[in-house]
Amino acid sequence: MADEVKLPADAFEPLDKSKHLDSEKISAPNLTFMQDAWRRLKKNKGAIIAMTLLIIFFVMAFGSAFISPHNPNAVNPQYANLPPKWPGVGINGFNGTLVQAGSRVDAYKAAGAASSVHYWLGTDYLGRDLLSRILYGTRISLTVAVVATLVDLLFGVTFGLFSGWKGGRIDNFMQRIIEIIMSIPTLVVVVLLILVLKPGMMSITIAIAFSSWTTMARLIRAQTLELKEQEYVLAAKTLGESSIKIAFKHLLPNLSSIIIIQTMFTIPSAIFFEAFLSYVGIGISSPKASLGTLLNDGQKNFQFLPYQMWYPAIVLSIIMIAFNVFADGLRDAFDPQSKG
Amino acid sequence: MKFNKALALGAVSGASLLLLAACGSKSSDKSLASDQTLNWVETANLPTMDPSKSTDIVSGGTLNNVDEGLLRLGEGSKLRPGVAKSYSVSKDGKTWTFNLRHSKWSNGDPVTANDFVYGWRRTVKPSTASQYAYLYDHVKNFSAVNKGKLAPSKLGIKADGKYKVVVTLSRPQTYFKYLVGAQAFFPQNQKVAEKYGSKYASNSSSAVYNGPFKLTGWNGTNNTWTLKKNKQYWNAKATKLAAIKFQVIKDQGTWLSQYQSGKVDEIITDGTQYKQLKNSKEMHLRNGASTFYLEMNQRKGFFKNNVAARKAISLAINKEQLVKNVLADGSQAPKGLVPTKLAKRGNTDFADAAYVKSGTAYNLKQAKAEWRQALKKSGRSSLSLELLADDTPAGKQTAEFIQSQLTKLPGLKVTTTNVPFNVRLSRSTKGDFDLVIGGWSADFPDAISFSSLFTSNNSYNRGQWQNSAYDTAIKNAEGKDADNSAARWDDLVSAEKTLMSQQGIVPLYQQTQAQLLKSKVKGVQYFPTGAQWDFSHAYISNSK
Amino acid sequence: MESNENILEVNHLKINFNTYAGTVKAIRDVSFNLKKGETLAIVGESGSGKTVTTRSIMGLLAANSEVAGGDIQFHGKDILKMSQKELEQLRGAQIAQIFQDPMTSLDPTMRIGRQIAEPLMVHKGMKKDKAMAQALEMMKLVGITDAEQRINDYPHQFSGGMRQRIVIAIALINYPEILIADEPTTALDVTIQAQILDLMRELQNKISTSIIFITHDLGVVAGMADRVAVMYAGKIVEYGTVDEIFYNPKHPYTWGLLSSMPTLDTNGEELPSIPGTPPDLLDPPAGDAFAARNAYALKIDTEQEPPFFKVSDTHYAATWLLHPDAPKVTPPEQILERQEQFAKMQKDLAQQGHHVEEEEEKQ
Amino acid sequence: MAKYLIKRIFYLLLTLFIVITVTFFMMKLLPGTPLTNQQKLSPAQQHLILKQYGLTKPVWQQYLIYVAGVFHGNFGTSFQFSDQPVSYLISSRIGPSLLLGAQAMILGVIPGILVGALGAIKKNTWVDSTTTIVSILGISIPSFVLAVLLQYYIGLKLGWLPIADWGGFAYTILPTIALAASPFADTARFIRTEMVDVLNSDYIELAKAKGLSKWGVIYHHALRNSLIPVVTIIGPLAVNIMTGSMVIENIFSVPGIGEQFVKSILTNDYPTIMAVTIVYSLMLMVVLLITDIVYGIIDPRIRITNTSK
Amino acid sequence: MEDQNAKKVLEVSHLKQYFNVGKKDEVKAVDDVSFDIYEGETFGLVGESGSGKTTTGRAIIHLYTPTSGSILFNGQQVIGMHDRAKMQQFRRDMQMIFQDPYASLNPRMKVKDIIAEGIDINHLAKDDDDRSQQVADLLDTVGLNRDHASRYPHEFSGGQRQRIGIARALAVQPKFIIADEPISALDVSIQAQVVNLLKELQRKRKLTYLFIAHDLSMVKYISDRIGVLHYGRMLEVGSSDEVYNHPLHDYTRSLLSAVPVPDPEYERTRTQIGYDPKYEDGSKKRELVEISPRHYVQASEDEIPMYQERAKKMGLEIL
Repeated sequence: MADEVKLPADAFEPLDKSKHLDSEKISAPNLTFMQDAWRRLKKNKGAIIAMTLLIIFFVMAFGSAFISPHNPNAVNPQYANLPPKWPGVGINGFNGTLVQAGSRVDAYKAAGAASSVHYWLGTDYLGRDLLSRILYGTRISLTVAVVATLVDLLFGVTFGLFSGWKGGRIDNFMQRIIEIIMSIPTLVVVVLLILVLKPGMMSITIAIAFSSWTTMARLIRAQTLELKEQEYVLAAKTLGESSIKIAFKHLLPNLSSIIIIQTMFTIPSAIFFEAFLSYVGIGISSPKASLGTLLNDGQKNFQFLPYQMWYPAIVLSIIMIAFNVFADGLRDAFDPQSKG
Repeated sequence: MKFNKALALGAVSGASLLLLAACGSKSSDKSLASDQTLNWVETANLPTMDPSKSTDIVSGGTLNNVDEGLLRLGEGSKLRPGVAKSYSVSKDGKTWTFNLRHSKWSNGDPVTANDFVYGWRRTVKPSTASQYAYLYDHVKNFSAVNKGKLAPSKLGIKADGKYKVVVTLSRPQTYFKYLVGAQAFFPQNQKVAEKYGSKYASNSSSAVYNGPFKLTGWNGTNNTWTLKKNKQYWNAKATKLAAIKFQVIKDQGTWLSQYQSGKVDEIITDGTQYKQLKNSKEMHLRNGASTFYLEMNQRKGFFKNNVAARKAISLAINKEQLVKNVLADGSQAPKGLVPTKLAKRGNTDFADAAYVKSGTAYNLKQAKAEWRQALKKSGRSSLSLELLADDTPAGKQTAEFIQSQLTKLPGLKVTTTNVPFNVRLSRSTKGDFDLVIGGWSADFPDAISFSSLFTSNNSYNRGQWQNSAYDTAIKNAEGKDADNSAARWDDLVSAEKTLMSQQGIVPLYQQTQAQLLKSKVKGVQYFPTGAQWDFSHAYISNSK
Repeated sequence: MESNENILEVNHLKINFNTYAGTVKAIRDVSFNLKKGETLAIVGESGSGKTVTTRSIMGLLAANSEVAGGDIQFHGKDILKMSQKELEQLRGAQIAQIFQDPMTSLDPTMRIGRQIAEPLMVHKGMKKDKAMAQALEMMKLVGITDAEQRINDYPHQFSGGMRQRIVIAIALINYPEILIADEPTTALDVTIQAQILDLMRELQNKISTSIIFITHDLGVVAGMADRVAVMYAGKIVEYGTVDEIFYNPKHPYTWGLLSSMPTLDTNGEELPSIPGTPPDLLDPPAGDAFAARNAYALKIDTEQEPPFFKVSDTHYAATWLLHPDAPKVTPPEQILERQEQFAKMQKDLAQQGHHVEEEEEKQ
Repeated sequence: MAKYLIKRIFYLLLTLFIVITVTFFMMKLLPGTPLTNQQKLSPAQQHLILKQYGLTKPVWQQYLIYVAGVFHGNFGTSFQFSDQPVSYLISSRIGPSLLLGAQAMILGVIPGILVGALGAIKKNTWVDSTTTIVSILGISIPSFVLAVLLQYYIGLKLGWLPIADWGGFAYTILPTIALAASPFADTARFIRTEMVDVLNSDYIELAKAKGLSKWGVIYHHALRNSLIPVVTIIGPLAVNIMTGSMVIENIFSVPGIGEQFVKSILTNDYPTIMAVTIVYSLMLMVVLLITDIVYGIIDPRIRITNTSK
Repeated sequence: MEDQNAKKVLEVSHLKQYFNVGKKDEVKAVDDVSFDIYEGETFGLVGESGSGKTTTGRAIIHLYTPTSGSILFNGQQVIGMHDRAKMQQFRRDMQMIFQDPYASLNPRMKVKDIIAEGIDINHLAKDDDDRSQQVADLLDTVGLNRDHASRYPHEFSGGQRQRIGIARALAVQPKFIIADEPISALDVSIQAQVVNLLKELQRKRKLTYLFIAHDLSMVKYISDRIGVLHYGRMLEVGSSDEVYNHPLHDYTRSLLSAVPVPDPEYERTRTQIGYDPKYEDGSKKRELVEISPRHYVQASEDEIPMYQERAKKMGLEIL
């Protein structure tokens, strides 16, 4: 069949061995592990949307310290409990009216507010702008969550690394400690800690960090046990690398994806925890607000002032969803095998 | 012993009788619904039914409906006869004699003078650890008995026969008549109490009742219980309700939903709910005998001997706005420490008589001026204060509001700390605060219940404000003028004026409860002091 | 035992995978056939497309794969066009498979008797008791000692070799026409490997199934295969009978493979080796994919893919070296030795054939 | 097995002891007393009452008395319920909590398994996305918000189910749903991940090669293998439910210990806080122990290693 | 190659490496193994999975602390070596090449940092330029491009990675290399590249190898002497030709008979010799006995004649 093909005369000249045999060439672009993960992450639409949302929320929450429609703590009692009012929007729910004693009334008029007064998301019981409060609350919630997670990360990772690396009796003992802590329900631990430490942002942060580091420590330990048998770690040992350097050069970088993913899961659960504490009554204390305290305040008046619960709830849910979706996306990006 | 003043409870009993007659006439009309069940709500559990140990409003209120003391509060906080048909007080005001009617416990035992003697001794003796025993402090030998230095039998109460109780006081106390209606002074059935020992009154069947109702369905910790009509009660025919079902609801939103769906017949609304529902014809404002106020720590430091500073704080707080826009639950701006409608002399309300405008006024400009002066006096340019308050919704709202108001004073930074009730008490007793929001409820309808708080070295005087004129006035009211009602009135009015003009404290609001009550429910009596609700004359009407 | 009847024909199969990085052309025009009762070995490096080929025969391609062309004829039907239901009836009944890693290919929570009996219950609608009885027979057949006691054991209670026997039992219980063995011994120790290979040969004789044997180990191929197809970078580059491939290879890649493996007799300073690494199938090179590693590459190799050149009726190789215009090249020394042996074998065979004729004549 | 059990129970008791000790001393750091009426009492009277509660003794004595008490089931007397031993308080209130917890566990786990499995089977389709969104919503909405919504719309607006209170199955439905949301979401996510892993495993490949139908493969092999590890998350789910119950019981006026715990936090009722902490920890430890044992029983790999050695 | 007078670089005697000592799941991974390695030679260690060959290698290079026994490297006791300087020298003199080309390189490090790890630890580079130069030279040595230095391991194929691993080991200029199954994870066409490289390096750098593998033909090809491990015990030691051509122990014979050969003719006739582990059942005390010169078999006193008989039959010189 091949014989029919007409071929040029020089087709059968042998190639110069030294030239064409460059088989060590790598054609793929030079990508780091992180770049590669980022490339995979970019393909995951959900994760990218979630990440964008998170960035927006972070920017808005932390940017609101500088630009905010109102001072979140400015009390304006005569404008208390005003519903959302958007300039030029006539739809119920956004026009400053609410149902009072069975009939719809213009709450702004009733409060004697000038027609130029607009609260985009309404006001709370002290007449504070809810939008500013939510931004501010988001900031506090995120701060508590992020700081708690960082503390938990620092402690959990160190604990897990040490336990896994040392192994043997030390590991056994350290695992017992974790088991004991884990057999006390988290909320109870947090409550006890907060009671002892006196309620406040600091103690809530510490309490949340204290109750969540065990998960991180266990994950890191399990992974460390696996990593320390990896041949590149053994190779470093045979070269005489010290344990500390192995931890920083070999273990930590390879634990980073687990740490990042776990962090992404810890942050929302910390936000959630803070919300629970607020409900129980030992959360962030006023005039500081968190999404949890806003929700807790809002749910009391849900029947009459539903917007006071809906908006913080929506913001909280979006943040939670975004963190979860983003974390899922990161996991798939870092660990392509599990995606199948 | 001579009895100079033999009161037959003329006017008082007459009023009650009138009231009873009125009820009776209503009950005979056809509007009585067939189901005489009232559904009531408590926000906390019923912790005990032991009259000696009851300290909270839930048990106090329940006891008041299932038990009865010597006398009983009636409409308008006037006294009605209880187990005592009549009483008399000796000329020196120290010996009180009560004549008991023949009435029965719910188990059929007669209620005798001995039940009172037993109950009172039990409350006072140290092993009971009653927290309300202090109400007995005018009763002879109370202090020694309560400390275990004297036998309980030495307490100034004895039975004179089966149906006469004689009480000896160590010093006169005109308002003792109110105290004997409180639960700490209720009779207790010795047989039953001893039978159950430590389990006495720890559930509905380990106690007996001598009041209009008896308690059923309470296992000691559950969220529901029922008061059923007590057929053994001496005035049982006046009781219309067959049952009052109690339910504990701790969530305000749930409560409203339950009320709207008709599952419960009443709700004490919070601020938002009140604002929405205040025009409802079911809305009733229940004027309370409690005042909330701000105390400033004067043990040392800034507020000590600094009237300007204290005045500045008071003037900077807009109490009207606090009650109207922040609390917005029907509470009123205060006139002073003593709430309105607590005590009256003739037609003059005590609060009006002792009103000092500057003590509760709002004037930010003046406040700033006073504050500058105060700062100058203490040689400071700025100040940071911690405001301690309860972690209840009202506590938080008030604290936040006050914080926002005080921040307007030049150079003042206020941080708030909200803590549980107990913690707030501990810290304020220790003086571990700069500013603290506290409150007081009268135990009985007399101004002294408030006025006695702020004498020097009184342990309830958390701020430790000290004023010798005030101390003298109170001392006179409790001492030399105790039996002279006009002089005593004047003493108390002048004390209150001193307190307000010196701004020893800053009154914030007088608590009012805004209650929605289904219109079919009639005849529920409300008292600002002591037990809040009396159901003995309540009924469910047919008409809407 | 062999016949010329093709029971499976793979024609111009092309399969792509869509990955994050792009489209991987895993199979680039593969054709071969399988005859009844024979063992066809497919040899190649990892990533050469061996496994993908077999998965397409089982109708078990991954979700991100795409058949870009070709067909797979089995009993006159194209497997690639079969419905899910038809495929299910095929699998485990007419075509069965043995997987590489016996440690992971058994359900850890199911008793092994049940796992062996499952295909019977699925395909023959057999009741459990009867199926279990047959499973027990099969366990004995594949050499599991104390089968009666062990039928209710779980996989983790068996060693790797025993597990692979169980996997074989599962595959063979319905006497399939085709058995696909995908590196069935790679994960095993050499002594166990020998046992398993013996078992497979023995069972093939008993139940006369055709085997597609996937491996990268030429030693195993030498012992197992009737015919061999050598794959490189998603293509078959040479195929023929086992003797033709081992003793008269024509493709330089086959040369490289054979000569880079030391035998127990090999000594010397340097092993002949294939330089470099296989191409990236995300972006296969123009022309012959092997050109970059081929010491005998011609200019045309970089421009045009070589077609198959016929060596014998059963032997074809896709290399321009077989083109009549191509320069004659000298294969590596080891290959020359092999070719010598082949020539000798051919001669022997001819003589033997002659001999047989003579004998026939005698009779 | 017996040896293993004894060892585990020993660790359980040790943990319990540590929990008791730590809680006790933490509580001792806190301000507050049983005196709800403290502000009207003189210091002498206060001392008298504290003596009744045994709070005037040195802390180490109080500790020994407490520990001895706990092992006899005596947790002291509640500060709120002056006549009720805390042990009675808990025993009389634990029923509704356990009932709700059990119902929520069932309502969470079973639909969670179904939804999670469905997501894994239909991986990367709209079904998967939908189930993922549903399960993420489940963990994204605080249970007290969900409770308020259920109460308002289903209880009040539609009037289908009781708004609050306790007394019969109908009363348990809304709180159960509110409590089950989070365990449902957790289970669904867990099962999905497990099942995706299982579906990628070699033995599923072999099962397919046997000619089992898609659902046959799932039913006989994938489901069983991905269900076994669910046992390991029962403990965390129980914690979840305990946490949720504190809030849910409050909103629905359920007479359980969660509600009481919140109340005791707000009133500094330390004997109750301590006791509930101990009871919660004990419950969790028992759940963890049982799940470990059950896991050993249902997973043949673990079972054998336990019995053979 | 074999030089009777060559210096013993490594002397392993009665090495025991147990895991989980005293527990129920005690594993005797290496159980009383003794052998010597001479300067410049390649000693092959063969055995099936679980035979303890990797453990032996790791115990020698001090990754594990042996349970008992002695390991002398250049006359120095390695077990329990505490002197920092000596330890560092040991770490430089002895290096290891690992089995899995995917697990043996830290995926988060650039190739140059991987290779330079030993240089950094031992401060072998004067400055950054020197370091880069050394890395480039090493890449050259193992046949990789210099510009590969800034890439990450995942961009390389298995064979290339294995060469990076070799470069890393070479960076500290070792004298002795333990190659732990360095080619078993590689494709056939790549294996030869690596083996050739190892051989070339040995020649150029005068290296001594301990070559661990389960691929008998490759071990045979590369090794001067071979030790056969089974269940943690050394069954036979001898020159590679002798062990392969004249195996004395039943296990060695069985093992060799199982090796598939890429020769169909041979395969058609090959029969596997079964193995009955009666010669290592633990009922007797067995030690390595020199049956013929430098050819040792594990035997008990009473088994020696039997092995001598075998050796005689094979035409070996008997001691």
